[in-house]
Amino acid sequence: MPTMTMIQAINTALDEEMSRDERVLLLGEDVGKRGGVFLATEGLQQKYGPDRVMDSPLSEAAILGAAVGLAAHGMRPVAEIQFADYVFPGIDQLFSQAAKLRYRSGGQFTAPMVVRMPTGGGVKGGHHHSQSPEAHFAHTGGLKVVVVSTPYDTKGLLKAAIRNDDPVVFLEPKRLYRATREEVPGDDYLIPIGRAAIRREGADISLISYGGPMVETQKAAEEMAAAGIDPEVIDLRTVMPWDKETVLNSAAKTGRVLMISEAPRMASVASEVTATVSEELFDQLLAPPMRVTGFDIPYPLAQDKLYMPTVTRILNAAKKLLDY
Amino acid sequence: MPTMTMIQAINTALDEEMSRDERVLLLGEDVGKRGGVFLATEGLQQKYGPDRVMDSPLSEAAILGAAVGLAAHGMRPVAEIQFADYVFPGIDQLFSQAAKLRYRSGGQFTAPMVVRMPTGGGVKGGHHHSQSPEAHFAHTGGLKVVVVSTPYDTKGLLKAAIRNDDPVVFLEPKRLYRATREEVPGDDYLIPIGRAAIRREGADISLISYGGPMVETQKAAEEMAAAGIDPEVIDLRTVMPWDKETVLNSAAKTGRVLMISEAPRMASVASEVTATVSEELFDQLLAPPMRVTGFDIPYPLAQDKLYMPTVTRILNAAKKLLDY
Amino acid sequence: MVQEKVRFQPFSGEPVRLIDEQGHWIAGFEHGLPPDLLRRFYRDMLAARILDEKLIILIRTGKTSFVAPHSGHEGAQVGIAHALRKGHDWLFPYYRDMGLMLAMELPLVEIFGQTLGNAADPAKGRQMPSHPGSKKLNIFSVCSAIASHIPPAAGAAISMKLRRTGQVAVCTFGDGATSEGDWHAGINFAAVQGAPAVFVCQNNRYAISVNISRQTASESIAIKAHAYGIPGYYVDGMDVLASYFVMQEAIERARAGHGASLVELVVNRFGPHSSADDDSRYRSREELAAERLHDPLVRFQRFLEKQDLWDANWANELGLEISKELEAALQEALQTGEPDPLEMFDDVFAARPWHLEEQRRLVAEELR
Amino acid sequence: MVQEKVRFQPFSGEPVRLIDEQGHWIAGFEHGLPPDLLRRFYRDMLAARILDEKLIILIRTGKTSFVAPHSGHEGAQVGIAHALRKGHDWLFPYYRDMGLMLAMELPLVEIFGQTLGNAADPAKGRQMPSHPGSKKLNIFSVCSAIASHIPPAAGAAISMKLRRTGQVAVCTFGDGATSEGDWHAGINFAAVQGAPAVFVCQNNRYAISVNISRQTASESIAIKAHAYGIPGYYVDGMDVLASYFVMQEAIERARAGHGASLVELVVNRFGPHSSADDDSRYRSREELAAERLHDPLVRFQRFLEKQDLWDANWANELGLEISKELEAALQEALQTGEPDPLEMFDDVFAARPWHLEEQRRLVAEELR
Ligand SMILES: Cc1ncc(C[n+]2csc(CCOP(=O)(O)OP(=O)(O)O)c2C)c(N)n1
Ligand SMILES: Cc1ncc(C[n+]2csc(CCOP(=O)(O)OP(=O)(O)O)c2C)c(N)n1
Ligand SMILES: [Mg+2]
Ligand SMILES: [Mg+2]
Repeated sequence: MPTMTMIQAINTALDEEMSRDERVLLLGEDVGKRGGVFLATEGLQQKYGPDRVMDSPLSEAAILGAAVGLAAHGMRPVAEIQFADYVFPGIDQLFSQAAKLRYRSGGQFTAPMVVRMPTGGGVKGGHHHSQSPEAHFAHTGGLKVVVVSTPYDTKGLLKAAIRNDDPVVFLEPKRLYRATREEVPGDDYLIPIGRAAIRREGADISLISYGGPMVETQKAAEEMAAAGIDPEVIDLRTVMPWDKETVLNSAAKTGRVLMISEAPRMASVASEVTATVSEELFDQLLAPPMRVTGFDIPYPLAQDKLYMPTVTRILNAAKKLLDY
Repeated sequence: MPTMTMIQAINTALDEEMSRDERVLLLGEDVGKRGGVFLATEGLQQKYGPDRVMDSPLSEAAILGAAVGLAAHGMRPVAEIQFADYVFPGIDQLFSQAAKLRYRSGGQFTAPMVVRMPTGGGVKGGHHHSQSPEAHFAHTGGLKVVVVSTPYDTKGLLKAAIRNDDPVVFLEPKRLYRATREEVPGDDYLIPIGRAAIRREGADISLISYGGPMVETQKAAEEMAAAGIDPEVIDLRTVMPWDKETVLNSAAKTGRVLMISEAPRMASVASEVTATVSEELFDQLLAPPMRVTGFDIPYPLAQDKLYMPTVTRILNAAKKLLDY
Repeated sequence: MVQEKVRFQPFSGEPVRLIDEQGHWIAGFEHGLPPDLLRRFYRDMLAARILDEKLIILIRTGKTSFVAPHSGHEGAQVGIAHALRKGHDWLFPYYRDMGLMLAMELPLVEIFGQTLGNAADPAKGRQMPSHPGSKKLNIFSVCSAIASHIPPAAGAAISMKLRRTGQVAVCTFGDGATSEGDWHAGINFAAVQGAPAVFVCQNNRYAISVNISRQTASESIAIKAHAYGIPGYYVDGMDVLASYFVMQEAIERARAGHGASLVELVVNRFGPHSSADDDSRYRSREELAAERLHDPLVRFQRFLEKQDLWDANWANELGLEISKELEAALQEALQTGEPDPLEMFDDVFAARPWHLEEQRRLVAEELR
Repeated sequence: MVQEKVRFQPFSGEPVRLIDEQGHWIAGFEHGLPPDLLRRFYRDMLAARILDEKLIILIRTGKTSFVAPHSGHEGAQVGIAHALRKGHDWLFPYYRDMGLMLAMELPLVEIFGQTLGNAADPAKGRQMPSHPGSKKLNIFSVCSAIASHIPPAAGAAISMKLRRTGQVAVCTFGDGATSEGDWHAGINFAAVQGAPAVFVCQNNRYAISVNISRQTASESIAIKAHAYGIPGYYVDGMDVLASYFVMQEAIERARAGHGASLVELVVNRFGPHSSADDDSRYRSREELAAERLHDPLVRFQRFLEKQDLWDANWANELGLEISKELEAALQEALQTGEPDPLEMFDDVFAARPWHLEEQRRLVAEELR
């Protein structure tokens, strides 16, 4: 079986879907000859031509809005926003158009589109190449939100997103693009949107995360395991709708929940998960669900690493929970 | 002492601040002769002229971005977004420019500006005249977020916002604009940003809310009181930074927290508050902090009232908490 | 119909006008339109006017909550409707287009259902009145957010081009809309892709209270087309035939593969911005009275009269017939019930995820 | 300096050029510039070129993480810097303006401090390299989000007008930026307010890999000014004196109360988009080699030679002197330490609220 990086998994998924369904089309800044600034679309314009791999003008509103129109008219557009931080000049197209089209037309029109965005920190990108905006999408009814963390999942989830009949925001932690390789089957498999993955079964504490910080979370889990603690590790993979069942099952088992995310803390997906765990499982908890998150500040270049949940910070929080 | 509606309190606060400080300037769509679509700025262009009460072109990016430039250059702009729902075409100016200007310049440049927006449902406005977007702002480091609920507070908080050295998003529940009158002193008073108000002291349960649903929350509290329950009612007033101290003190006292908001539930301010209460006060709680919120759907015209937390829904949730 | 020749020059200093105020045909070509079609134009304009009045009555009687009157825009809207291929081309309208909807033959029951927000509304009462849409007729559901439909129109036009469907995307909006960033971004994308789109400004010189002089310093809206390398047509939108012929040329030009264009139809808003507006605050009654003297219906009536296609009896009867038809549709729409409250959780996604099931259950319990 | 007369016509078919490729002065007026100033222009262009090379070395040696080379833009950038009143007018630059910063006399230690992101950076290492700013010099801190600084520039210009400060807001950006909605919205607002702003496009015909032919179908960037009712000047930005004189006229026009304008300086990007880019993927080496033959420094050198203001020795010495100066500043900047990690919680607000105190404490504990 071939091994792949996440960026290769993306490229492969796009390639397979484009050859499977000629309605699938890519658009975005520099997706053509350049193959995208991270090379996610490398070689695809050569293969499918400039009409199906379309360099857009430098406007996120144009990209996202055109994707809505393309989708409503019957295409299956996959839009690339060069960095998730740059979705904001065009976010109204997601919020006012994509998210509400099916609803406002009573189901007459739909916008089956995927919006791929490199997300998160760790690549010395400063304020505008490091943010994790998933909460904005999760808070907006009508959008589905995926955040991937492994090459295998990435291929299966991206293909599922493209075939999904709803608009899907697909967040790719850019620091993971080339971080690891893993075996990725060459065949046509899908991973369902809305289903978490249990990365490690354990009994003492539930470490719940998604995207970039899965790395630190799994490292922390290993260190804990080495120290005789038995953590369960859950990767949400989809943050909207997130997999409450898997999370609550785990929380009921361990009684201790630590939610880890690199997005800012206030009104975040992490807040949602811990608030829900408390609300629904209060009696079965041995300690309060806690959060390790990014900070409520613009992302500082100089503290590119310190901004994100470090292994130490995760371990410290886990210790608090275990000692509770 | 004069009695005023909320809209009059806004008009008075703007008038007083404009006459106190000639750097204060208003801009937005229809704020001039029309006096704003809700008449918040009525009479002010006549009084201060079209340069200080400026009709902008129909572009929220132009309004918000120009406010950043005006503020950085030394003015004290108060921008009006005609409905909070329409902030999204210009939200990047708040997120990329206003929220990050002080930070990215190392404190060299600042954006002391206020962005007023009518918010929330209840006026038969459908998708785009009903939304409550405070979570988006609260999630963005560098913005302060106020949501008012009484005429008295509105005057004091708006004046404080205008004098604040940071960008303040000032949300005005439009269904409260003319809902009630109350005594509003003619003098120059300020209400500090970041401080909640205890609307009713009580011992059995903490009902925490802000903005529009303060109405239903207080009605529910009255019904509960009539039934022999003693609720404490807290109005957050500022949701970023929210007054954790007041909330935790109340929660510690009553052991039961019900958070009420009309914004969508997922990754909301309500999630933040209950997540924090659980996290910090777990041992002292008699029941899990619960939420009554808006739904994660586009705001439907036909269910204009049912979308928002009804008194029944609040009472049902409170009962669950009290019976826990 | 493929264009034999180009009749109109873009960027004209004076607006294109084919009928003068007195009703004379002043164009350099024969209109060649059959009497039936001319009378149909008049009928649609008259129906639009009557619809407007009817909607205002529905407001007064508390049966609906909002209307954005289109009186003064009838010539423009009827011209647009007849220039495109109904049900084939796509229309991306805005909220002041109820006259256009009528001329597009959107079923009257749907028009009233949407206005009443009840079960006769294909959109299940979810949107404000004046926000219609129809998949069957390729009318993209109106979105309140000004100019937000421009990039989707560009996207649909790109799809039409890529798939060679022979369709055109026609997108309407007001003068205020031209200041939004999305307006710029959308037209630019359509233009650079050579996509078959026609962007149509109904320039009534007001955005609620804001006069065009505060909206933009450009000489016209049409001239903004220079920014996109596409033709910009400056047209008297109070002249239904000027609107019709220029729109037709722009649409067929797009269909023939020559790309996008911008059409400015200069019109007048005879009423307030909407039922929620008090325009006396910002627009003098004198100005308005003077403007109302130039009525698109009257001008076209004079034109028809000169060709013996109009007389008062015919017009009166036509008016009565239209009123009856509208009334019948209104009554039919009124019969249908309120939408089921629990429908509010449908159509958010293709299927309801767990959290919407939960939220739906909560409301269901509350309603029991 | 108040303009005596208007020298340049907007919307010219050919770009304004004052010096031809061979270095001849081909304008219809005398330049009247003193030799010192001419040599200063050359010095600044040369320094900009050397700075670029130095920044690339800092990338290669791992001392910095990013640079957006400005080689090919020197004529434009030096022209802009000398046309405005430094420290009085406000500049809203973008990330490819390090040459402009140098010509604006931003202290070299700050330039390198910002590049290194260390304690010599007035912005405390918070932003990517090539994102300078200076309150003292009225240089608005660069923001990565393309075109997001256009509306703030409009706002500042409106403030200047309202308060009659006699200042002008000069705002620079690339050709790609013109497609963003904020670009449109900001210029439109400045124009309708008659605000003293000059919007300057450094059109290098690429936005990363996207050629201008995929960016817009308009004939030029300058022509887009029609959309705002302001003059649009189309200029050869490889000609430092054309850049300088046109900018000066636009700036003084704004200062004199005649409102905003758009200036397009057509330049060339001699390098990749940035240190993260591999431009061979999308730009043929032949195209680039051909472009590089038209070097703004060489053209200006020829001009100076003809006036006996340039010889190889002088230029060599000048180069050495600049290199030394830059090296000294770099060393000074390198001396300063890393920014204190806990500073990351400062300057979010005027004062730290409780949640940032908590988050700061968490990091402080972790670092102990
Ligand atoms: C993005 C956005 N901002 C503000 C509004 C509020 N609003 C509704 S209509 C309107 C004026 C529109 O004027 P114009 O485009 O000229 O169209 P007209 O109503 O004159 O036909 C405004 C400001 C809105 N609907 N959307
Ligand atoms: C809003 C936004 N979208 C995308 C980007 C990513 N990006 C950075 S530079 C660039 C190209 C800019 O091209 P241009 O405006 O022509 O300036 P140049 O780099 O050629 O000087 C892009 C797409 C960004 N910085 N901001
Ligand atoms: Mg208008
Ligand atoms: Mg460029």
